[in-house]
Amino acid sequence: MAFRGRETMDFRFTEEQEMTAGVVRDLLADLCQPADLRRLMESGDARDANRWEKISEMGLAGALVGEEIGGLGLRPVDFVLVAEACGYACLPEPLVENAGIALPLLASLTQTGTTRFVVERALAGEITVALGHSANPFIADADTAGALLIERDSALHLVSPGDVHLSLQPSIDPFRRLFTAEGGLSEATRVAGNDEAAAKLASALDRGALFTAAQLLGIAQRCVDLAVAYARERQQFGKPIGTYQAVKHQLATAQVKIEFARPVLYAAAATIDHADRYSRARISHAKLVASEAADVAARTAIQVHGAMGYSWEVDVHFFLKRAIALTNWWGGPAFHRGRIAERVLNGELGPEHTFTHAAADA
Amino acid sequence: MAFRGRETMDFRFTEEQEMTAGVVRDLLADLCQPADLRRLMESGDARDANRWEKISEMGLAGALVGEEIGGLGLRPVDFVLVAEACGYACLPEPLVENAGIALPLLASLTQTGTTRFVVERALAGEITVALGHSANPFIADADTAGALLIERDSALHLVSPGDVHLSLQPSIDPFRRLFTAEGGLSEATRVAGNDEAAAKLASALDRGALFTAAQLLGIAQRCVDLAVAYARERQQFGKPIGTYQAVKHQLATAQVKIEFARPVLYAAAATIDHADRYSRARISHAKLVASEAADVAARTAIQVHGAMGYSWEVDVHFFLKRAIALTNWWGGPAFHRGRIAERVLNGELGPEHTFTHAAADA
Amino acid sequence: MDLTYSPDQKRFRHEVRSWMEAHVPSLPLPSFDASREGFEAHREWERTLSQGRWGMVTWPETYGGRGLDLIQWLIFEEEYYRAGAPLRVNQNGIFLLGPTLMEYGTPEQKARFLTAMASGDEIWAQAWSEPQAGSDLAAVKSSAVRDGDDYVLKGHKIWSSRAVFADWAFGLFRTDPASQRHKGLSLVFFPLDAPGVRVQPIAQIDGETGFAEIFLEDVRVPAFNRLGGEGEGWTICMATAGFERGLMLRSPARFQVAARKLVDLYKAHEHEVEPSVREAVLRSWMDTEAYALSIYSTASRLAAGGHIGAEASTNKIFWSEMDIALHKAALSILGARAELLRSAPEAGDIGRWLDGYFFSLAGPIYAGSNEIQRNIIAERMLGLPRA
Amino acid sequence: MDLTYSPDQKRFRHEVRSWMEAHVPSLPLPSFDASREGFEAHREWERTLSQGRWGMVTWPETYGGRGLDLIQWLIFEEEYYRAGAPLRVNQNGIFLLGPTLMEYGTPEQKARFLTAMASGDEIWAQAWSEPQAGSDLAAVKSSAVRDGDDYVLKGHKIWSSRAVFADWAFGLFRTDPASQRHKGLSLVFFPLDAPGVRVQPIAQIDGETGFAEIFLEDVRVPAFNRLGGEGEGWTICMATAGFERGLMLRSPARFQVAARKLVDLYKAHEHEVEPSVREAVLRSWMDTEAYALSIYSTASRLAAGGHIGAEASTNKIFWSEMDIALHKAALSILGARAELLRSAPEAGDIGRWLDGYFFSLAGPIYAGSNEIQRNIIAERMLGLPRA
Repeated sequence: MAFRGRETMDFRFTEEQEMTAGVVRDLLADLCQPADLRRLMESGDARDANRWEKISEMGLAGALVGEEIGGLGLRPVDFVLVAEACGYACLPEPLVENAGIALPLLASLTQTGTTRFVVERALAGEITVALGHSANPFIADADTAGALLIERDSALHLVSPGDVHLSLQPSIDPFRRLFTAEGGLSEATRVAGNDEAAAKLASALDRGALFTAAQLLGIAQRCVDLAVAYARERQQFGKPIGTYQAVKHQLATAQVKIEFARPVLYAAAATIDHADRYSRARISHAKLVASEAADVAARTAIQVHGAMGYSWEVDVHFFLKRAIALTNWWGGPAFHRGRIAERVLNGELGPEHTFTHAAADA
Repeated sequence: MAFRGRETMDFRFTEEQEMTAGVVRDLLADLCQPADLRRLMESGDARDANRWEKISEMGLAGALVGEEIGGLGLRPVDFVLVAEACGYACLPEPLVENAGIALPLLASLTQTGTTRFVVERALAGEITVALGHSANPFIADADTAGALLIERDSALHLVSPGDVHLSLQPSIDPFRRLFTAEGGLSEATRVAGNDEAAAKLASALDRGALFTAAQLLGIAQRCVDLAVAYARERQQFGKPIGTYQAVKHQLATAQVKIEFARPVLYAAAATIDHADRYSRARISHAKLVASEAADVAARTAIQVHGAMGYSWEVDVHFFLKRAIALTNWWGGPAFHRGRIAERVLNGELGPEHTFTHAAADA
Repeated sequence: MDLTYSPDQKRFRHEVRSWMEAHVPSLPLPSFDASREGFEAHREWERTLSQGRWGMVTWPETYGGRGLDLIQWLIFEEEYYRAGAPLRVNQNGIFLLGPTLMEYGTPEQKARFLTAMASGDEIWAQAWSEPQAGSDLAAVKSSAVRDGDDYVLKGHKIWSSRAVFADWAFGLFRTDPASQRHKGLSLVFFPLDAPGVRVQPIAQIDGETGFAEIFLEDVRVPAFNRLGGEGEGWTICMATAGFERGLMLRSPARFQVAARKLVDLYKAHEHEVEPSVREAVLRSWMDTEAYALSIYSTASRLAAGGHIGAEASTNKIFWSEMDIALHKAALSILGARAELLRSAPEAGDIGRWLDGYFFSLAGPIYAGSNEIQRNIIAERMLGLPRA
Repeated sequence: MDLTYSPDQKRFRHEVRSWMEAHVPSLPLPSFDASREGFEAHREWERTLSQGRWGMVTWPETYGGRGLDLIQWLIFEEEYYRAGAPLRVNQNGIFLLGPTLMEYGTPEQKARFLTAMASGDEIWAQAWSEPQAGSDLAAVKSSAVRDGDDYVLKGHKIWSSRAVFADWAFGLFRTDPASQRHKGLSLVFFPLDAPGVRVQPIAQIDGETGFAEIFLEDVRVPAFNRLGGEGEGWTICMATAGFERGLMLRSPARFQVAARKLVDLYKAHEHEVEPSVREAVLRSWMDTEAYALSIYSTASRLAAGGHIGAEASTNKIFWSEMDIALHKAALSILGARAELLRSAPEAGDIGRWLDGYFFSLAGPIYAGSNEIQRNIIAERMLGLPRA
């Protein structure tokens, strides 16, 4: 039931796509405000049980899983706005990593009894699947996952978290639960050999980079929004600091970065399935510029907040930390610039090739 | 008679150094204003005869030539403010190239009848010497020179401009007269073999980079000064544009660049004679940051002048063009960054090594 | 969201491509700003375009257009720049004034002016700025005094692009002498050869002309030459500025071609330059792509009935800064040759990068300085308070 | 211009080096902002310094100093940072208040406060900001009402560094209740354990405290604690700000050590990172050197009787931006490990770069935001008109 486009060059999201994202946005606006983040942090819990239940009830776990095995059969372009909303909210729970990346990978493998069982439970929202992909040195949310899907020597293994040794690798972002895993993998845990795994791991990397870019863009916009709200209220020298050109121009500069990362992100989402040098470069482009937009926006927000930006008492720091973490998640700048170089130095260039892809007849 | 310092760590210029530069500054303020540049350009002449005569009368031609052969025996640090003043004025005539670089090179060679004759005439201000150094693809002011000192296969040759074939290579800077030279060199024209030439060519390159950096710094300050003068007068929306924070902050940013290029330049001038990796890196550092300061200042000045900056009618364009040309003269950014890398990756680092040099016992 | 051209769009692209291949002059035309000869060669090209009905493809057929949508316009532009076709000497007319005329003109005005514009018979200059009114356009002092069925124009315009050789100009004039700031202004057209008009070229940093000052002394034009109502000039002018900054004036294809040339230049000198230059080159490619995608996005939205808003300002900032960075990257590859004129024997493949760099420096200034654009973004898009 | 140390200066360097080698703790002390224990360990270090008469080498011997000049101070700082000696917990006292006391204090005040400051017996917090007075310091509302020989302090201070554990604080108070803006303010000292003082730590982005809010309710201090005349607080405070931004607070050696560590980090990972990282690393080295040279230049000028002017503002902008860039370069080398806490098993050689980065982000904000500094440069150094 993938949301279909309009069958001609059209850069707008469909109403269905907008609606799905709108529902997630509304839910997170209700349940994932900075006060909620603070509460979770103080509780020491990994997840906000109530919020995660509400998210699970939306049935998004199977968003990108094929309809033939119980998913919604959506495409990445149908999910990109959801990922952006997760970034905007600084969501602690692994909606993007689970539904956007790990689960569709697991579901895409040749199914066995074990994999089918795990996929079914995950689709039902009973468990999450955490992914150990070679693009990342750590596995996020491994401890709360019901199953770990781990790449080792280019093959894929499916194990229970209890069967491997997990070491917590604490992140500056209080909501990122990173682990390294040792042991527990064997011939018996292997669910895909090298031949099958290669293309599917590559595809997971593309989704990972794409949806991480989306989250970074959401973070960037949130930082600008927080700073704008503050600049309208905070008075210095007898007027709101938002009246000063220095503040205006810094925020305008950050917004320009966002405005020109956004269409790249959406184009990357719309063309990811081509899985060629053109689509990969677009994804990498999106990841790079979304990271940069988040960096500039977060630092600008800190600066606009003045001393306050340096404290726990304002909310910017949550977004600054997430931005730092995601910049290197699913490939850092060097990796993605390398993919762009490959496309620029070896691919077709020029205005007629904006939408070129390997299979295109244009 | 080199102007002596105060025999202890002291970053100030001596009174003699300030005075020499002051005289040059005053002369150029009188005779080398933009109106004078326009007049020279319209005349089509290579030099302003009156100005050049006044400059020659100051006796600066032999500034860096040893006293034993009739020069003033000054050190580069005594000349750096003069070079800065030449940049500030956008001086068309080759005071820096002749007195600062070419002539001291020629005078430093083992003297023969020919070289002595040329040096004497040059010291008397009758001719200039133009230098063809492998660091530059062109020879500046070759057509108006009385003699050409040309590096070829690591040896040095002295020839008359009439004995080689000169091809004009027109520059965007109307006052830069660049040439390539062909033919005319032979065993008979050689005035220094490879062994003698190597160190002296290296030393000329250091002086070239140093004094070019000085000119770039002068250019940068002039651009800021021109823009400030304009911003105080020009009205938009009912007040001088200099009252707007956007204009203020751009100019402040340019001035900060200048302020932190200046001490590097002066330190480079003071330590050039060490001729080691430390002094070379300092010179290269000065060249890089002076280029950047000139670039930022010139572009800021264009922006502050609004549409006017784009026209011949305001003066900024003279400085913009000179900055573009000098950025690559006596080594471009890649060359100089390479020398800095050599020092940073292989030399001593840390706060106790700010003034370290190979011969230091500190 | 569907980023695949429809079969019709593909057919259209091939149609444009074939026509361009058959008609684009094989040698570059001489500059339209440097000589009358170059200007007339470009006028000839406008006529050729017009004969193929390619003068302005989005205009209705009545005025010489094809009534195409913005996506087709983008495809047209891509093929136009891909073919290396000449710059549009009539861009002030077709991109700036044209859309405004279409919206605010009377049927008689449209018939009179649009057709001649599309055909290349009348080339237009803009006359926005005045010596004391640059980014602050509301400070114009030039006046248009009503006298029967005519206006009598008086004043001094500056930075008028194309005015040296063009046929007509449009500009703001104060029709109410007692008015202040943006009240009491009207948009009026005048022929550049009318009695009382004196055009004075302004020499530019790159040595070419292109811009001019216009001195108007009792220039008499019929009231028919006023676009929109008396005193409505400011509103109309703001709409025009929207078009200018927003979409039409800087089509992405132009920058994408520049980025392709930059990549070629980089490949030819890859081993002589610093590794960081590679990043600058990739950045320029990324930026031109982002700009193209952004314009496609806007075009899709406009096609569905949307309006262009503060994104006109984000576009202006983005392309002007991108254009400078792109040219700086090229100059850094050229190194010591960057300062040479193209006539230099050693110029080699220096191309027009230095000219382009000087031109790019004007980008953040004209069509509303980037300082003004940042104010607009902060106030209208982000909702920050006015000072 | 002579950039060679004199024999005396070299001897002095060796003297400092020997002493540091003998006294600097071999293990880093725990943070003075994170715990009372760390704070007291640093106080102990201040006492050790003081016993060696290294507490504040530029102060007169009467107050525990050595009466040395600024070049010697720079040499001392170089050796101090070279040795990896602890950060100065009393920097608010010795670098900010100390020089001001020296200039404006009565002999009795100097005797009372300077000696205890140099000895480490009294550690100082600053209390500049208030909730509604950040960069706009003249907006302070806290009051000091004269009552006989005392002042009674009331108000709310914020962003007071060291206030959590320190002994004393200094701040601006409105001594004339009818006054506006920077008139009617006085600089007053108060003990942080005085009745009516409540100190509330502010949690920072890096999880440490360090800053605090101070609530003052009818805190009674003798008039002796007022520095300078009543109502002269603003003038004196501006002088202090000059010292803070100008020279003392951020000695170049600190950044040069950071640059050296950055180069080491780069060398260890040279083959894993993008070529452009090399440029960022070289840039950081260049900037820290430029900063050091600039301070030497200023020190030479001051030694010859000059005064520090708007260059205090250029320094502030330069070091704060350099500090951010330096830490960003380090994070880019660390890549995916950059987000780890040092306690992570995989942390490896990540060091304190992330902490340092967060700290660097405060640089453009405190001690007068960089926006304010740019205004100062534009108006006082370049002579642009005030708005």
